[in-house]
Amino acid sequence: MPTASLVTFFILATIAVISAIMVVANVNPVRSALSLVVTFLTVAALYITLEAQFIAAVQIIVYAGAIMVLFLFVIMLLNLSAPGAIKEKGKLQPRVALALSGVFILVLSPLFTLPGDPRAAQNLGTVRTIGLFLYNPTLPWLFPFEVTSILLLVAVIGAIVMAKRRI
Amino acid sequence: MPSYAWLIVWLPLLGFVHNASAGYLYKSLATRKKAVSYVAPGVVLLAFAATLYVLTKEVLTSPDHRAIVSLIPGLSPETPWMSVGGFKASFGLLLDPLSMLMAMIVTGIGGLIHIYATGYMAEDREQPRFFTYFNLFIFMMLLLVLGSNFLLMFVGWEGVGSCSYLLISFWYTDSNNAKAGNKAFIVNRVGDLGFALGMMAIWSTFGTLSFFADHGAGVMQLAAKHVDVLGHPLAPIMITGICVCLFIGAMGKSAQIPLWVWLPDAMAGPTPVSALIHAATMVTAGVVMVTRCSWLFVQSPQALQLVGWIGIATAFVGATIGLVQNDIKRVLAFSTVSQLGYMFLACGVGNFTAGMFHVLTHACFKALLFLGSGAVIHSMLGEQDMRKMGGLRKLIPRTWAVMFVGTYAIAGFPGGAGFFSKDEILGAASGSPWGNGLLLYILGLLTAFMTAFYMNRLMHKTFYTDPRYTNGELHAHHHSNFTPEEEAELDGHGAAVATHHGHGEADHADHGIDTATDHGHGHAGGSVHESPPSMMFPLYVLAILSVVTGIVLGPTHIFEKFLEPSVAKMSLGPLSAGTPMFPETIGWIISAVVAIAGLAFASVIYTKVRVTGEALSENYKTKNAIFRFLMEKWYFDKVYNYVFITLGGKFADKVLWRYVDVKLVDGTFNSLAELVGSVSNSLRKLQTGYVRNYALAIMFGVVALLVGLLAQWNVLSGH
Amino acid sequence: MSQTVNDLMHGILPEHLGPVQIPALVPYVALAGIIGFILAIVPGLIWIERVVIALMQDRSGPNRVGPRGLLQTMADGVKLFFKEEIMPRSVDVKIYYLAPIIAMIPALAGGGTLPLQVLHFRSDATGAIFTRPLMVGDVNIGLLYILALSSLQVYGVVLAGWASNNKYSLLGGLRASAQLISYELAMGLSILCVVMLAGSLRLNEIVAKQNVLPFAGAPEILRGSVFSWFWLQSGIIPFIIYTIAMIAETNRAPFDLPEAESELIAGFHTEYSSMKFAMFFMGEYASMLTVCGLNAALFWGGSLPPFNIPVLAMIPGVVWFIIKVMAGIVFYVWLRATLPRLRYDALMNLGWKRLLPLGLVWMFVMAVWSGLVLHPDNKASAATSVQLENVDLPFVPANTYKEIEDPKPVVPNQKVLPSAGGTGGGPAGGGRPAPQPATGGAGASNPQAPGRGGAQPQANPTTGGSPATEGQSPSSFGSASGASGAGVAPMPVTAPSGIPGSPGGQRTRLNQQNQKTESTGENGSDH
Amino acid sequence: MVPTSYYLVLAGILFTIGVLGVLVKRNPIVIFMCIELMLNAANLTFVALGKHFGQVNGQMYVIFALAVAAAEVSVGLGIIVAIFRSKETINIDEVNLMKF
Repeated sequence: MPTASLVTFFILATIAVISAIMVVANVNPVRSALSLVVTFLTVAALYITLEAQFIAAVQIIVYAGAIMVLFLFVIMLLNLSAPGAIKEKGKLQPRVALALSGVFILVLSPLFTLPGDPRAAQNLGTVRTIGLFLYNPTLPWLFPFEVTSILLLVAVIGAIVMAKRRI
Repeated sequence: MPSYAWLIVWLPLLGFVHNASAGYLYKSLATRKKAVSYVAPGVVLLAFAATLYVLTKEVLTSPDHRAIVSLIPGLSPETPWMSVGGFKASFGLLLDPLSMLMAMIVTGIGGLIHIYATGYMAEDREQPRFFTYFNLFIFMMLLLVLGSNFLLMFVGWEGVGSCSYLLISFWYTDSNNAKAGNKAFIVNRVGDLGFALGMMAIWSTFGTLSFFADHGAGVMQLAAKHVDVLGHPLAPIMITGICVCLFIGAMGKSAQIPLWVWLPDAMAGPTPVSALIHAATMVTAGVVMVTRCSWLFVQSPQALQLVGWIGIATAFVGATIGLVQNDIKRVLAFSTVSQLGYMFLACGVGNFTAGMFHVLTHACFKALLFLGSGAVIHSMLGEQDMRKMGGLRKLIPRTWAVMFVGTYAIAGFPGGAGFFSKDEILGAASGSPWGNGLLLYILGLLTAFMTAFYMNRLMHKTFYTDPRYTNGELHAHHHSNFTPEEEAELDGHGAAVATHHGHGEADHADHGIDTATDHGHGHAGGSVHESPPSMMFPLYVLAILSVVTGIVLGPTHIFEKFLEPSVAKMSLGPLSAGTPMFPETIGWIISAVVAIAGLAFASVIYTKVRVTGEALSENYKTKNAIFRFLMEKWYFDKVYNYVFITLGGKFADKVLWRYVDVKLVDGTFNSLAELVGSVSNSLRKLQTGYVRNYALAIMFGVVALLVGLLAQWNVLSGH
Repeated sequence: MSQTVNDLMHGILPEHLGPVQIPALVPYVALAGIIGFILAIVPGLIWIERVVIALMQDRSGPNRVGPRGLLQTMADGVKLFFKEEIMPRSVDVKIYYLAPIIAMIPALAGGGTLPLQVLHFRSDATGAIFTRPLMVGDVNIGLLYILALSSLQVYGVVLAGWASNNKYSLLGGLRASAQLISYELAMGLSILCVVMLAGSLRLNEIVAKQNVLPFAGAPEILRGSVFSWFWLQSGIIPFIIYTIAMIAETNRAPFDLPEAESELIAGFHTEYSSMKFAMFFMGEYASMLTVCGLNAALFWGGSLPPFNIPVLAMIPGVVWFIIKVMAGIVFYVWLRATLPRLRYDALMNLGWKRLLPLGLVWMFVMAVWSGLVLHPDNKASAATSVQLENVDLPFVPANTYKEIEDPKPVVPNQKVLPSAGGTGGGPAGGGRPAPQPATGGAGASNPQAPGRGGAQPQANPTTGGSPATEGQSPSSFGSASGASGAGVAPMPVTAPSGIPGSPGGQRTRLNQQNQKTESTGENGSDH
Repeated sequence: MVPTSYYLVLAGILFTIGVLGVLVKRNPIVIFMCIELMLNAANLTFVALGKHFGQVNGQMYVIFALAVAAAEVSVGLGIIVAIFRSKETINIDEVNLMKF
């Protein structure tokens, strides 16, 4: 009898896959954006099943909350969602892409089986653990954390420079 | 004790330098010519004196008459003037009987010819240039004969070739002379190639090029010991190869069968040139070289046979062509070719000393004949065609006398120099070590007979038959190459310069140098007259010499003994020395009979046709196949022209240029360029500009990478 | 952890009532309470709002329908219910209907982690009193959860603006979402100050942290009193920032530009009619409630009475919580009645150029303050050299640090060693004992902290084999050992003998420090 | 307990869908979304493997991945806006100035 976690996993997995497909299949970018939001939320739920609570919350805040809003903003501001405006010219590209991704999956398949059994660990993803790990000077995470702040600064400046009419 | 040998060589060089810079040294042309006319012969005669001194003082006193001294006084003979890796070439001079003999010939007879030339070239404006080349030639010839190693000999060899080119085309304004000069030079070069190959072969086997070196390391010493530089026994094939190559060089230089075509055309040069270079010295260089390398030739029977047969063939062919020539100098030229054939025949049958003896005697009487003919031409105001001469016996009796002595010497009339040396060769030929001596002997006699015939024909045509020219008809063939001012200046001085007497007013319309014909004489018309004493004196000396050498050196065999140390014995090689079929006296009698028969036959024919001086009727000449064959010089020229010029030209054009150069060489590079171009063009299409194509390409990459990794991973982890 | 007076006063519930194990029911009771409260109170809120505004403007509010107009909102509801469904033509139907739902869901869900009350149970077996917070989900990222959901509210607004395919509504939608996003930042920062004080994201933890003496020698009556609540402890500035951000988040009062009638006709919900319009309103009021709830929990001591006197303690925590929430609502209405609407750029300026910098500076100040004053002794833990021993951390592979020290070739899976029974068996090099499978802590019973080494204070300080070494030698210190609390556990666990500067030593110091922090919270500090 | 390989399979599928989207769609914004999807799949793998090996490192990577993704999106969308403003269309097939 499948355990509760298996059931939740499969539900979430199917929702994620379907919404992911919707992202690609939808013609209207707003609809695909929304299905992407759904995907992000399901992935956040999956994180929780993987005991990564902090990551789940951050995922929702950053991905669903900020990035997707940015997407919606751009779509709406530029009124890009003229449906059907963009026709597929050559027929070759999609077919090749499909074939390639098929091969890709085949190639990845051996990687999915993992040696050894999962290792139990307590409060793997709690905020406290992550906090202690992130800010511990002896661990190799503090420096990248600081550098990411610079990265974000650069991104902000970049975005402004790109989007501003008159700099 | 310091040797003076270097003086022999340096004096002509000094003369050359002086004559060359005569233009700077002396302002006016007259003084310049006067100075040159004194310096040039003087230098050579001094060299002759130095040769005599060195011969007596140094060579005969040194052990087995051999000494190696340095060309440059201060240096030792071994200091290399060129050393590349293991190869060293030194400045040594080899003083031994052979080289001294040749040095004496070159400087002695050369000196006489220089004196003669001063007279002959008196009116020529370019006289200083002439004597510059003349002295340079002497210097080069001396280097050739005195050089202690093959390379120095080769330097002389090439120098002599170039001087002969310069002197043949002395009157370069006439394009025929220039072409003749070219022909001579090119044919010589072909020979020189053979010589060079021979040299390289020698170096590769004997490890050195010097003939004789201390503690037995010289080429000749090793050859004598039948061993090469590493001590291995000499391969017979190698020896034969070397000898053949060297002989090819000799053939080129001494005008033997395949490469003799340049000698008749070389008569385009002034007569002293023909006398010195194409009779006495240069052409004999081949014989000297063969004799020098007798140690090698002796060891390869095949080479000796080749030399012998080529020699006899050339002798016979030269003589036959000589019969039909009308130009006085060409007759002598072909006679030279034929006599050279005799010399090589002698070498071929192993009797090198006989060959060298004939070189000596031939140098004397051939120089005498050439100079005599020069005098005849001089007095005939440049006329060379015997058909226009005749009856000169009374007009120029002294020249006739001298010519008479020369003719009887060359014909082999008993008592003349030719008689003894030629007879020795014929004797040696009869006992040729490699068989068919009888055939050689008979051919030799036949050639001797023909020699006697055409020499006498020449004498009759020029001296005894009725004169075929009228006084008025005589006209100079040469335009003077004086510029108008110099002409005036010369006339002003009157006879100051010339040892000439009586020359008429130049009545030619154009005086420009470019229209000058082949000869430099400035006068026209005027009667036939004797040559000036400066020309006659050498003739007298040579006449005496061409008789004395024969009698003194011939029967007494002093010459063999003198030359003996520098010539290898037949016993060194596989063949044993051949003995003549019959004793010497019988040989003498036979050859005397043949010579007298030849002479008589000619005089009988030509006294009958005293008036026309033509033995055969005109149409007979044109129709008779043999006559035309001979006139065409056995079609050698035609064959060469056809084979090398036309065929060679076509081959070069069609195959070498159109195919090899254009298609192969250029083709490869051009196609390479096109290849690069086309490849890059096709690659260019990859940049479609569409982002999605690039994304697809990346995807391909990723998949390929993964497949690669997985394949490896599986292999590694053995799944 | 000693029970405070007001905790006990709430009465102690039996663990089992017949077959049912009451503590397990708590989340469901809380859920029903929250949902029911929010849905039921909304009409009341509308009524309160209209009455209060009317009173402030010296007029009497609705009084026609029902006594003093109480049924007025009911009537409006019925009206909206039967209003005709008007839908513009070229509208993106799916999204048009989705928008109000999305506006509603996050607001309701937000209440999930609000700490209503702390219930006390007497365990049948040992008779010891254990507490259970009355909240839907006591997740360790409670606060983050609420933040996340508030960031999802943007979608409702944006999609509404977009779907109604009308220029004004689009502009209104974009403006509203811009406002939401920028004030989310300010709210985040103010919350951060509180979290720094509380040291945890669990809301009941935060409330518990406010149940202390305001200052060292304060009389007992002030324990958990108004003065010890965070609005004062953290310096009033975070509260002010939070309140302003709270109002902006819900597009209310001075910041209700996007849906302002005078400006953009009704902003993003112009095209919506009847029930969908009602849904928007419900959503708005629900989010107001959630946000006020959070305000109450963070700054106003959640379910704590103003003073620690038995009389006030008698009243159950939930009531106090509701009182504080309604105070917030009244504040909303008060603002709506008095303050004029802020222009859009002024609104943005306030958000980005006033609140954000102030929040940042104040956060810095709080950091220094809490580091130096509140927790002086764990200076060591002030991000300089945190002892990780006592923290039941997930096992960290030995070679992580080894790589730092001496990059020996890493042998994968080297750490798979029988780790049963004791932390000592660390791999030779790494000294990284395998983590203690869940049996580490004796008191593993506590559901929220499975496998957490019991923070029971009674862990003896010197379980470590080696004497407490004052200074941690940096090299060994690197071994953020996964001793996972085993050290703390009462089991006679000896520290890994062979390892220099064994973690045992550090454990003791951290231990004391733990106790000190734990003493305040009633259950284990590590989450 | 859900075996980790299930998560990996799911991540693989999501990644492939993302790749497909990138290769097929022509609207750059949708391409960006697909890239985000791919990143998400990668994050999922990180977390799943982190849990499998009981290490928190996996989640650390995810945090940084999130930051990078956010930065990337902002700049990306900035570029798209710039392109749109200059060429009035963002169909990437028309944006082919780099054509040979």
